[in-house]
Amino acid sequence: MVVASPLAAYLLVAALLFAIGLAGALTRRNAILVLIGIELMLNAANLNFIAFWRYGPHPEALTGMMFAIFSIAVAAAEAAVGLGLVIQIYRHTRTTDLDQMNRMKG
Amino acid sequence: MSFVFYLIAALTLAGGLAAVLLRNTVHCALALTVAFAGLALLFLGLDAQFAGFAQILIYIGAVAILVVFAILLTRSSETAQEGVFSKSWFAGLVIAAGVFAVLGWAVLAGARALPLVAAAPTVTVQDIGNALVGRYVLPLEIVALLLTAATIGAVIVALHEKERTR
Amino acid sequence: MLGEGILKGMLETAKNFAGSFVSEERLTTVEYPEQRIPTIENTRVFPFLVYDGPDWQAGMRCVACQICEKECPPKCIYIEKSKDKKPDFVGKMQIYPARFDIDVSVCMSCQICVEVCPFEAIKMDTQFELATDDRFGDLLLDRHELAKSNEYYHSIHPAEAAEVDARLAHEKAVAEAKARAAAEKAAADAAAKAAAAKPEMPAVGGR
Amino acid sequence: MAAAPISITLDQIFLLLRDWLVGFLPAGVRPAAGAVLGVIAIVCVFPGLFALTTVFERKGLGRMQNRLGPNRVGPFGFFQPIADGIKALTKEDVIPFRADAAVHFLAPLVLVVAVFMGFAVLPMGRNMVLVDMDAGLLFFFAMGASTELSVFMAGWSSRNKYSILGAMRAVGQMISYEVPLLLSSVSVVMITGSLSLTKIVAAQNQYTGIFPHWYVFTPWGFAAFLMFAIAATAETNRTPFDLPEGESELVAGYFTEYSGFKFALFFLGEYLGMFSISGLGATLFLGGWSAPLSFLSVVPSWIWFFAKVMAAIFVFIWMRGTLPRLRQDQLMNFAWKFVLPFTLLNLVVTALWRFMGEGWARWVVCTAILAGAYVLMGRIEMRRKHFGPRSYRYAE
Amino acid sequence: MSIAATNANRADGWNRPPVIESEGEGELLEVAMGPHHPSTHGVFRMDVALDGERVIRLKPVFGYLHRNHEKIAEGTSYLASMPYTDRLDYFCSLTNNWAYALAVEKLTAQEVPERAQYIRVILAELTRIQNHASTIGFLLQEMGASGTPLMYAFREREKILDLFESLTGSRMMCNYMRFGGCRVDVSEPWLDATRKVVAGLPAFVEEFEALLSGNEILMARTQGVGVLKPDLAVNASISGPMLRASGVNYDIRKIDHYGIYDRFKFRVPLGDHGDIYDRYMVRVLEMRESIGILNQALKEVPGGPVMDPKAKLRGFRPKAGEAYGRIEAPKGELGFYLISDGSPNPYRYRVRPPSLINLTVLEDMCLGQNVADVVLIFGSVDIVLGEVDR
Repeated sequence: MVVASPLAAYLLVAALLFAIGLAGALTRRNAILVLIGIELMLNAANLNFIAFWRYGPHPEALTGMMFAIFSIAVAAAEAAVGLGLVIQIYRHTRTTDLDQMNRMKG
Repeated sequence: MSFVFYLIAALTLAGGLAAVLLRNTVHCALALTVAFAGLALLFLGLDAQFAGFAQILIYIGAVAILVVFAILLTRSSETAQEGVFSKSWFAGLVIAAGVFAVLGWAVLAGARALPLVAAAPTVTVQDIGNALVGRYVLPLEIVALLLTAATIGAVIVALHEKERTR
Repeated sequence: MLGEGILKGMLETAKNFAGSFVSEERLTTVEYPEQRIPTIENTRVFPFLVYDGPDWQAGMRCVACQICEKECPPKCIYIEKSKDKKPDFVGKMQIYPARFDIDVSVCMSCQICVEVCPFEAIKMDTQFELATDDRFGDLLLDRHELAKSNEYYHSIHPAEAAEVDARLAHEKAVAEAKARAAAEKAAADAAAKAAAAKPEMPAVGGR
Repeated sequence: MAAAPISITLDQIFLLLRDWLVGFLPAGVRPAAGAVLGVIAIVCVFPGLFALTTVFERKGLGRMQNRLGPNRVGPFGFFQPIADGIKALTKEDVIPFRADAAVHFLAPLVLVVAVFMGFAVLPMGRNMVLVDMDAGLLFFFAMGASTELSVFMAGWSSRNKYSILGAMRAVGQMISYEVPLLLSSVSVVMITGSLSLTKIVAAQNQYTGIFPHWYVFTPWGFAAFLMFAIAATAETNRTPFDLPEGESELVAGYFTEYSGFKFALFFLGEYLGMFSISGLGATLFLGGWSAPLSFLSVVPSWIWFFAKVMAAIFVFIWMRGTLPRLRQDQLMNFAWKFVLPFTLLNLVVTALWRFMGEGWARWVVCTAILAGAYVLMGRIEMRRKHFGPRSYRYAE
Repeated sequence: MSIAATNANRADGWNRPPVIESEGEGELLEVAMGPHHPSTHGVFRMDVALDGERVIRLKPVFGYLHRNHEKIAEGTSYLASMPYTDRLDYFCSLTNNWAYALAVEKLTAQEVPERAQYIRVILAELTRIQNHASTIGFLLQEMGASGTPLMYAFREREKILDLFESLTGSRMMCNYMRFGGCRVDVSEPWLDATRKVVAGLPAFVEEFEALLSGNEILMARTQGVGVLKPDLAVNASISGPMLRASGVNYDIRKIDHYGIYDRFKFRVPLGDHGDIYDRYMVRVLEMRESIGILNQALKEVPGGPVMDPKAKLRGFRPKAGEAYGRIEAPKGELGFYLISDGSPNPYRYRVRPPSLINLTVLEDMCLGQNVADVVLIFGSVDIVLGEVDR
């Protein structure tokens, strides 16, 4: 597939990655793999931010770059909390299988 | 678009695909790091050095490690005997495909309006620093607060219950 | 202060590091095959059989009394007595070992055979480089391999060997005097035999 | 060039050599070829240094323990690494039956590649840096962070309890100490105002009289250097922080199941990590390639760089010869409850230094704060953990 | 936290180790440390169940080195058992010799000449010093000090072993003492050489202490780790430096006055905490006391024979009866119990090995500790597998 604009190519890659992440998050049973899917989606978004910054009209304003950097920081926090939750759930239910996590009570 | 770009993009997407498709959870995590590394290379290709290195430092150095730790702690590295995909996998796949179709359509439809080439912006680390403590100082502080809260939260969530009640 | 003890320790190793270049006292190791520390005279490794004179078979002191075989803690000595007799160093007719084997792979170098031997016939060697790839053949020493001359004994344990020689000379003199006296009484053979063959306790400590 | 004094020629000899070699090629590929030559040089020099270091380490340790060390192969045993290399190459490559063969194979490669990447931004002499990156320091830490993954891969793929335990320990330790490592470097960045390692060296390459402006000679710099050294030791898994491979408990930690060439690669990776982190420490605090006294600048700059690296390596060996190792929980506690707060405090002190302006006052204030904090925190640490010197009673 | 509670509940003393609960995921990691593990001092196995890095269960498994020592001794003459005793605790063959000789001398009511008594004391204290030094060296080796303290200990031990070799003919398997004295007499040059070595020992202990005692890492690793309570130590009949580190004043040299120990002035160092650091320090201080004893003994070695002239080397038949000879070996109370039925070999021969008995509290000391501490606690017990398994 030949795309004229390099930006469009980056955007397509990001879209594909986002879709892969989404598919992973929606179809996997293991809670950790769902988190992996979410991470992929976040990264796809980051790629978009950077690509738009690079090919945007005002790269010196650094907006896209800043978004990406903040999003990386937020993603780190998200991963830490998410995985902490998974571990805690595992302690209670002895499983990380989301299909079996169907009770509100621990 | 250069050959290198396609190579890196293929690597990234392959890593991402492997991360959601492989049966062995640890392999998934390792494939995820490949995807992260590919993304970092893409960032470098976009002249975003700082973001690229931060990507490696945080995603490969921290998030991937967190993921593998979580996998080991929850003993999910042993490949599950029954299916690894959820019962509603088909619906999930359809939704994902739909989302990709919409996004792809949007990109391709708007491709004509996109700029063809742009001069590489000359951004030094100093500029980023100045922006961070200048224009973006409020978000920076908020992120700092968020990170602190997340650290404390993660520690409390993952603590043993007995120790918490003590 | 945190780190004080660590610094003190580091200083100590530094002292040793520098010292090992300066003082021979510190560097206790040697480069073994080329460089050897002198063997200590009292060192004991494995036993050997002493013989006097040039012929190992004729001069062998052992009379196959089998005390060492009996006392050996790991039972690594095997002796077969001879049917015939040969004269010992005093000139008296004695049986001798037709077979005398020591399995040095079993021997634990305890020196008890040496202590209990009334004839000063078995002594401890200082030869320790016995490595071999034939565990059963090469480490089972027969009487020929075990036999070492009195000169060799003198060369490895000079002080001890001199003491032993003096004692043997004394014994010989006593025996000869006794033999002479006995011969005069014309009951030489029986009396002399009884005197020489009586196993006397070796003085403990006096090797 | 011919007019340049001999000292400058010597100083730049490798660059001149590179330019001369590249000169044979068409102009279009010259920059790429130059970079390739630089990579080749790094890939040759540091493993060579590694070979030399192994024999120096063994001999040095031997001397500290009143032994001779290796002395069989070649004169004074200096060909020992060659013998070791041949042995490692010819040994059977054992892969455990249950091991994950692909990951098992990839782990040492990932480690060595990641470690090699770090050298790209280290200025090893005047103008001698492979890639002069604006975010060089960040790049270095990014590469350092990726080694953790290879450690995990090695431990996990071996399917051995000792391996996995060692890998978990190693990864936990490396993550914990990465934070103080980064933060202690940040104080240098605060003063220099740049993440570029060449600029950091240039900032230190000035002299007052004959004495250099190295950061280690300032209170904040000394404190940061101390914390950096501690964190670097932990980061490279050296004594007293070598418990991921503490053989008394874990046999060999995460590379228990490795043999032959792959084991050699791990070994290489570990030593290369030592070189790179020592090089970084020298660059950040010890003036990189600059001479220790102004009149010594005639000596080529790369000699100073390598001399500093080797001095750091000697300290590593020295510590290995002296110190016992810590326990896992103590190590973590030390990182989070002593090193990290102290580096944070040091950041504040660095800022203070920056804004107090020239004069003796800032020396006194900064030194007092740091020394006081060190003594106090050390006292608290020992009190809290209930350890300290004891006295003993006797019965007649 | 739960250990202390369980320990307190066991009013009956020491029946079985306390049971501690796993707090984690419930799945324990079971690791077999040994028999071929770098830090088990030989062939010894500990089956450890770990919760994370915490020890939940520990089962010591020994017997890999069983050599039938006691049964062999019952089948051979009294003299032929003497070289076998060398091989019990191969670090301290001379004290083993002494304990066995003491038992036989009690059985046969033999006198030991003055000079032999002094020689025995000198050799025993030299043995104690080299044993304690090497033990500390091995302990530090397990702590990861890459062998430096061990090498210093061995450097000094080498000098002592040279003395042993020039006197007894062997460095480790000395086989030197006999019933009623010693095998060979010491010479004046040997005594002078010994005086020289002893004069160098204080500097060595100083060096050792400078290297180790104040080291923060060592203190952090050892203080409060592997605590052995005095009552448990007494109930489990622990002896030697390990018992004294728990604060119990029990030294057979002071209690039995065997040999001629009542003639020397020395003190018994006691620890207050019973942890690894106390065991380490008690050994260091004991080395200092031993140097004091050596100095006194070397000053006043009397002349005379070294062997009771009435003593028979072989073929003697002790009267029917029993005897128990015990000494303060470097590792603890080493005793030999002999029953004679009037034949040339003992009817019953029993060794009370300090290593084995000190090892019985291993699980109590290790439970709830970190796995890395297990090897340290094990090392601080100071065992030799030759003596544990016999």
